[in-house]
Amino acid sequence: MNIIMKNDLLVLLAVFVPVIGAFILPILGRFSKLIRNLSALVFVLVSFVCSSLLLLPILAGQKVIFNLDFPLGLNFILNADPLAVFMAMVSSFIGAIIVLYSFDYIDHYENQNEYYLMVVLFLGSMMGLVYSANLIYLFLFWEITAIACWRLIGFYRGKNDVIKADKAFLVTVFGALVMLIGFIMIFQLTGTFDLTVMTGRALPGVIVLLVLFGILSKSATLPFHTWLPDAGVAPSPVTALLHAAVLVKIGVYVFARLFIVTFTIGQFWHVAVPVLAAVSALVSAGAALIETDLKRIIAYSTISQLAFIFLGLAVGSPIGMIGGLLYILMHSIAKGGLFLTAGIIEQNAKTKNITEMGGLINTMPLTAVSFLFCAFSVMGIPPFGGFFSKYLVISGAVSAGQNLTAVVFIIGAFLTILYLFRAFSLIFLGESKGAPAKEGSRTMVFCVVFLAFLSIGSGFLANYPLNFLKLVLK
Amino acid sequence: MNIMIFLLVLLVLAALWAVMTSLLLRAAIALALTSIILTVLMFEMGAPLAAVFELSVCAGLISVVFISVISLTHRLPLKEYLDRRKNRIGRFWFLPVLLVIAGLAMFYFKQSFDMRLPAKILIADVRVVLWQLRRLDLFGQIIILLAGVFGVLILFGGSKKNGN
Amino acid sequence: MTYLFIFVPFILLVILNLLPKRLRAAAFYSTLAMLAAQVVFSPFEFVKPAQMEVIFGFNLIINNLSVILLMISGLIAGVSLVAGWATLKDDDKKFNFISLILLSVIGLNGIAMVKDVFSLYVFIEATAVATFILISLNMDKPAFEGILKYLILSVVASTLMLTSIALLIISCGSLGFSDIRAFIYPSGGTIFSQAAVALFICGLLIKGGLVPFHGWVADAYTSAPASVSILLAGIITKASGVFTLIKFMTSTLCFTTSIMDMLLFVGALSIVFGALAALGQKDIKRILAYSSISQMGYIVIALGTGTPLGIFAALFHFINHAIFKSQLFVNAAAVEEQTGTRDMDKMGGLAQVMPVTGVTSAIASLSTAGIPPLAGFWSKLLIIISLWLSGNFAYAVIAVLASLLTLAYFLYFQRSIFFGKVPADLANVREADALLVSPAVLLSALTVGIGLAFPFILKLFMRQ
Amino acid sequence: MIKLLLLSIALPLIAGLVNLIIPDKWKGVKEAITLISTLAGLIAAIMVFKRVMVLNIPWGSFGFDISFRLYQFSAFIILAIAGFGVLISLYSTAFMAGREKLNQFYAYLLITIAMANGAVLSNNLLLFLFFWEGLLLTLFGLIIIGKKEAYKTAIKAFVIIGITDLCLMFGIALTGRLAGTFTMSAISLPLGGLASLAFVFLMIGAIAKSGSMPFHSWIPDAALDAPLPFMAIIPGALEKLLGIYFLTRISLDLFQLNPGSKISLLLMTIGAITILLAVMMALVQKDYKRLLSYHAISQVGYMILGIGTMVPAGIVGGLFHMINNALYKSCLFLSGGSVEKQTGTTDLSKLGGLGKYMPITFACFIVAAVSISGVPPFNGFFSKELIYDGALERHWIFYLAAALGSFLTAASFLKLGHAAYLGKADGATKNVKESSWLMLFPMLIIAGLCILFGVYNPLPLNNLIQPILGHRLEGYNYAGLPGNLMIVIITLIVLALALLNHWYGVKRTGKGLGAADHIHYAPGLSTAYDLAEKKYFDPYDIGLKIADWFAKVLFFIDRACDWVYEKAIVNITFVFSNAVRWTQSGNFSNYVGWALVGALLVLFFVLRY
Amino acid sequence: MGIEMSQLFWIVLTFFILMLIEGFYCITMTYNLLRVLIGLEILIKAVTLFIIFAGYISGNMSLAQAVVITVIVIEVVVVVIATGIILGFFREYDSLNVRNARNMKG
Repeated sequence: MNIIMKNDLLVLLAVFVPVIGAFILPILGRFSKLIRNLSALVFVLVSFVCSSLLLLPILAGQKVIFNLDFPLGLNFILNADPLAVFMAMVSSFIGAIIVLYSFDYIDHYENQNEYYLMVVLFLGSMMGLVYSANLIYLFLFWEITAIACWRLIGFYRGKNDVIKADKAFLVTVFGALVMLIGFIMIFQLTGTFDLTVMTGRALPGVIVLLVLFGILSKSATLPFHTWLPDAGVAPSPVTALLHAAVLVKIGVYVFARLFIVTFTIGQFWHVAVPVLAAVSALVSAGAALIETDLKRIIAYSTISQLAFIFLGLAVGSPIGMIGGLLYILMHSIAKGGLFLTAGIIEQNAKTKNITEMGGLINTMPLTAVSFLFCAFSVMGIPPFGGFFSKYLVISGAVSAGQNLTAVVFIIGAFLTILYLFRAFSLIFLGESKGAPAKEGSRTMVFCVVFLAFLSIGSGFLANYPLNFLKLVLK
Repeated sequence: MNIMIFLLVLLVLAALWAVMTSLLLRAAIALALTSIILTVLMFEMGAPLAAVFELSVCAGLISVVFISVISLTHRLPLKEYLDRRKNRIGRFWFLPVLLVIAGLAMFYFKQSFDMRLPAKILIADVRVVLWQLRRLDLFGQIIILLAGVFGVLILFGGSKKNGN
Repeated sequence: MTYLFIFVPFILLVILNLLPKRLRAAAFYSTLAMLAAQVVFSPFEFVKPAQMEVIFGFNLIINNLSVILLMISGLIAGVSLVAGWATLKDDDKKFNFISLILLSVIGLNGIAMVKDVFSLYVFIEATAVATFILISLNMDKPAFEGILKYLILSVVASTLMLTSIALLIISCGSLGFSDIRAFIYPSGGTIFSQAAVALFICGLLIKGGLVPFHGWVADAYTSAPASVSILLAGIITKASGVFTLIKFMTSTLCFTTSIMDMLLFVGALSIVFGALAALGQKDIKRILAYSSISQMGYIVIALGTGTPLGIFAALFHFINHAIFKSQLFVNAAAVEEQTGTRDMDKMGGLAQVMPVTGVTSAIASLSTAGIPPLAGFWSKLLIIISLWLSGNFAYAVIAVLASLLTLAYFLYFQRSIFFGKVPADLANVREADALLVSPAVLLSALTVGIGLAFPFILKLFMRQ
Repeated sequence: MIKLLLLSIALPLIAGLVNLIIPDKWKGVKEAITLISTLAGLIAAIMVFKRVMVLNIPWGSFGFDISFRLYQFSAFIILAIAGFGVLISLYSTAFMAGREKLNQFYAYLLITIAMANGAVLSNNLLLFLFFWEGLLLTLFGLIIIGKKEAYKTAIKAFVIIGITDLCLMFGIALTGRLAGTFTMSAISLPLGGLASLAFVFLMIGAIAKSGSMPFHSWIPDAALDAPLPFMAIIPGALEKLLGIYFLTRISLDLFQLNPGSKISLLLMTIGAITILLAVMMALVQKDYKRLLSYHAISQVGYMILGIGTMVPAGIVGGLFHMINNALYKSCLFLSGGSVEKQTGTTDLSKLGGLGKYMPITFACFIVAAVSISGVPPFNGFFSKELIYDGALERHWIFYLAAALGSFLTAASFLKLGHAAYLGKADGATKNVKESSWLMLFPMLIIAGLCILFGVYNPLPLNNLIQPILGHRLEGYNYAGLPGNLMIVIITLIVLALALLNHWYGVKRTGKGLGAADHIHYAPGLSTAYDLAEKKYFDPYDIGLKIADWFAKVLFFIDRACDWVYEKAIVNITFVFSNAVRWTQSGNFSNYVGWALVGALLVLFFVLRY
Repeated sequence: MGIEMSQLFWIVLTFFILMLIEGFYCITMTYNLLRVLIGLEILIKAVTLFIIFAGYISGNMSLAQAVVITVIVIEVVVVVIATGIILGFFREYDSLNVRNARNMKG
């Protein structure tokens, strides 16, 4: 009993330390930058540590549920199951790295208080979303993340920035509202919003469709994807945060939470969603091959990688699901690294247009190598982590008998290799076109190199997440 | 019964005149006439108190207010008044027609209801009703009158301030 | 006891008018204290679940409705009083403003407490008359135009209401809510009583400015002085229109299918119309005015479901709307005060120079658009749930998607006033003074607080 | 013993990483580490030779399990890899002297060896894929550390191999699903339907690794850009070994391929086409290394043809040719390397008359050249005979292609030898010295092996090849002289014709370099050659063009989606908004009118019930 | 009794509606603000008539009278304020034309 109580406390801490702490940051910021930055880092790390501590009871097979009863099925439930803990660890970890990175990156800009407030609030609400086992609170945290992203994308306050921020906000909220209708239909069906009592219930197709609107728009899949490249106007750590680490993973997480762990959906969706994902993968990869703005390229590649995750999760075979979940981890690391390198490049080369760069490998070798490593991981080259997830996803599709979809995704992987190498060669190789750019600051480069080595280490240690993820399917 | 209908016709005609006439002064007078006829109707229906009110307040006070306002606002020059009057007729000739049509329609679609009338109220006296049951209304009247006082202070007092 | 709520302001008014001119500064504080007292003491009037006459499943009853209105009207009137004290210039104006606020508060409290259709009408008129004069406080062209439209339409409204009163006299012989309910519920009453109910509701809809009875709303709000439009938009039209609708319907139980369908339709129409119209505005107050038309639509559509949940949602949204809309008007007043213009195209990035106003307005906007975890989200959620559960799926979808429109125009609002970059000519704008900032802070704190504490509030109101 | 097995993977890996870390200054240390580790690997390979052992370690689930299996075939390949590793590292110590990025070179070399060993040893398809695809990285690294512009070639190689590896990935997934297991030794699928699809995808991976057409086009470019020892070991030896190893595995073990199946037809066709086209290109090259690289492609054709025949003779020939080719091709590359090291160029028009300055190199070159041209009694002769035998058994057309190929091969090598070593020396080749023993030694060893495997072919055939095939070869023995005399005679005739053709060409142009001009500039062929030289037929460039076009279409779709959000929805909304605002005309009589109409409608609506 | 009751009701209803028509017609058609006010007056008169008649027909005259008296008071106040507004309007524009009251639109 005692241990259970302590675990409840851990969940609460993991969620509410960042959420509440976020609002303390601006006050701290009035006194000293350093304290503010460090405490921001600490808040994020707290939720990471708490989530990791939750591993023990999970591996011991205990249930960790914090419950507060309310009428109308609005029970406030935080449920730390393997899926939630996995997701929480991934996102809080990447979040911590990004906060660390922004110490130097964001240093030259205004509204830093707002920046840290929003980033930490974002991560906190992400924690809440991950742990909450009630549709309404899930939606609530979902929208808080949308608010944070809105402010963050519009961070530079330029007219275009703000318009793009509004676009992102509107598209995601549109999806969320349609999803809300789906939730209310679930409420009508079950009389509650509490997910813990709905396990194993079959879901009508229309509800799945409505909820998919929200999921697809949040995780930027065709046809709701175009806000994501436009969000590239945001400061780079933010885009990294948005795209790679957490924001777009929210959608896939909710997909896993609802349609894999909780409900059972019709066979049709196990075919339709992968097909949609295949189209999305191809389209975005093609766009990435045409674009010349570095951030947009990486954003498009994010979209196409997300399609892989969707393939794995939706295809309906255990291997695929595990692959999709593993893909979330690997892609977070690698794509986060890519975005952070993009941030360094953008800040030092003073441009985002890759056709104006070149030969940067001579001046920023560490960044170049890290970029290459992360790119390899995204391409899925062994021994990088991306290899395992990509293989598992493809083999999941194959073992579900959807060979054609798998082939389309293989083509998508071709394009991945092409556009990543195009970007790499245009930025780092050849002779320099623009002004010689110097290496980024020590902290930033450290973060990048760390992520790069993580993406190769995650390959050699891939058995640990694999064996942990087996718990999710139980 | 018949006298009542006759009065109603007169009422409508007076109101019509108030609407149709091209001279504001006549319109005000017609309005006063209308309320006088209404007073008579009320009296016919056995509402002497309300009738007195109507007579004193509407036929009296309101007409005074009207006429004073009309005198405060300047007259139009003759020719402008004439062509204004022409196109007034152009706009207003349809009203009597409309009235006739409406009246005929009402007469044609005439239907009867079963008047499930409620039981008669025991307290027949207005004063009792007014002072015991409808005290809150009286309070409301006071509030409205106060508001009106403030309105007069502000609206008409404003004239002294920035009137020229 | 409850009658104190209308007598105390009256006595205060008389005293204030008897005071010599030099003591008039006291007027402000005494009135503020009175309103605060009203906010504080009215909750004691809550009827305990034990001896309350329960309508439907919820612990909602006429008396508690009136308590809610008392609190809200005290709050909003206080806010507008403070704002007016900050914005209005010369002393007479300030004093008249205070007295008129007292009058309208009396009217509102009357509305809260009446048990009778005709008294309801009288107090609505009292509030309206006070409002006419409030709008005309600064005697300029737009003011006269605004009042003129308001006045004409409210006379039309009173024509409708009085006709229905006459019909009620004919059909059920008495004007008390309880007698009317006894007459029309559950039998449905005669054709006269139905017509009477319909006409009365139409009158209330005109007062509340719902489509297609909304013509006057935008002009009246826009032409009023800043502090007055807080009062007008925040509480007066809502109380004398929509709240009275809720009160009338809940206390006479005239929830026939036809009425409910009508309300649903009118509500949906106002939601969409208001949102679309707000989308194209350039004037701060006008965009807010149209947005409040659309919000009224939400309340009415929720009322139209006729289910306890729906009525609770309508009432809850009424409270939230009063709070965040008047707060937005406070922000608008602050912006107008500091920049001297209401044209949104001339502004931008004011959040840098007016941080508190910026943050609070963002909170209120998001709350209006129904973004969690703010109060507006919960009320909209309840509205949509009630619509869905009562089987009006199409209306539910309209309500949901219209809140996307709401979000769209509030994002435009934020973008063009607070979010972007500061134009050169507004570079030296400073934050408004404390009298304008503190109400905004208070109200947005309320918004956030209600939003976070909502599940507990719900627990309070649900019958266990 | 198991330790030794893992040693052959771990040791080069660790040595490579160490090399990567230690700075360039300590050149000696690097070379020492490299040599020691490769030697150790060789010793380990010899010690585990002819053993059969299996090692299983459960790792991640879902098929990701570490399982190694050593048996005749893998032992043989490992031995070969280790041998080449020693020789090439020995050679590199001299050749790479004074170049930069040495640490990367040695590191990548060693890691390549490690990965190759892992791939050969692994008994789990996923583990195999892990190592196999991991080779991409070192390939990329080894090429990119070459010339300044080498990165283009590096990316080209990476893209081609990477794409084919993705196909391999899909094939493995499919195989795993069909077979229900990923343990190679446990899989034996009948062809047909999905199985054939799986086979094709696996085959793509295999032949692409071995550099057959149409996945070849990076090799000639790499020949110019990459450091030469890389050419000698990777495309020359290792990738052939690996590719053919895997091809053999899938066609003999994993799938039940039988002669006459469409698949084997496909394989043979690919082989034949590769032989002809590549050798045609080789014939007209004017650069030492580039010419060799085209031969490296065309020889693969023989192996694929041989294995594709699916008859014992062909398979044995293919495998035999694999090892032979590895030998003489690396020897040829090494000779080219020593020429480059001494003269500083590999452009044939600048070379000439090197024979008398660099006799040993010349001798090694001759041995390798004659064996690649299939002159008896060198090793190439015997393997080719076996392949001819198999091909003829299937269909004469393939035999024809093979024979024509060997004719052109012989012709091109005559041209190469003549242009480089004979004739009179001038310009760059004036009195150059013979290169150092460190470089000659490996060449001599390999040349010796060429002769040995030729004159005493039972040694490789009975010890290395036939144990692999095991039961398939009951009653056959291909050791000793070839059985089919007719084929031998035809081969000799073909060689004579090649000699004749060379003589005619030299007569015609007067110098050895022009020996093939009459074919090069033959009507019709010349235009084809020009286009080919301009890379119009390069599958890579064609593929890139297609990808670009495809991407444009996709980008258009994306923009269309964006247009819906940016323009369409916004404009539609504002149309409605303006319409609504137009009704707000400011004229209160309208407002009164609406209110009235609304009230009447409500009244009627309510009273209707 | 009931029959001519309902006849009487119908007749009065007819005249009530006729007066409403006059009032609304006047409000919407005229160009002069004072005439608008007259229209409003006519509306209220019609309503007053109707209420009194309601009291008469339902025998509940006391209530009706009380109501009517209050209505008349309200009417007066409203009219006075309206005239004040109209005067202010006249002061601003130096005319009573309703076309001046159409500036706020959209």
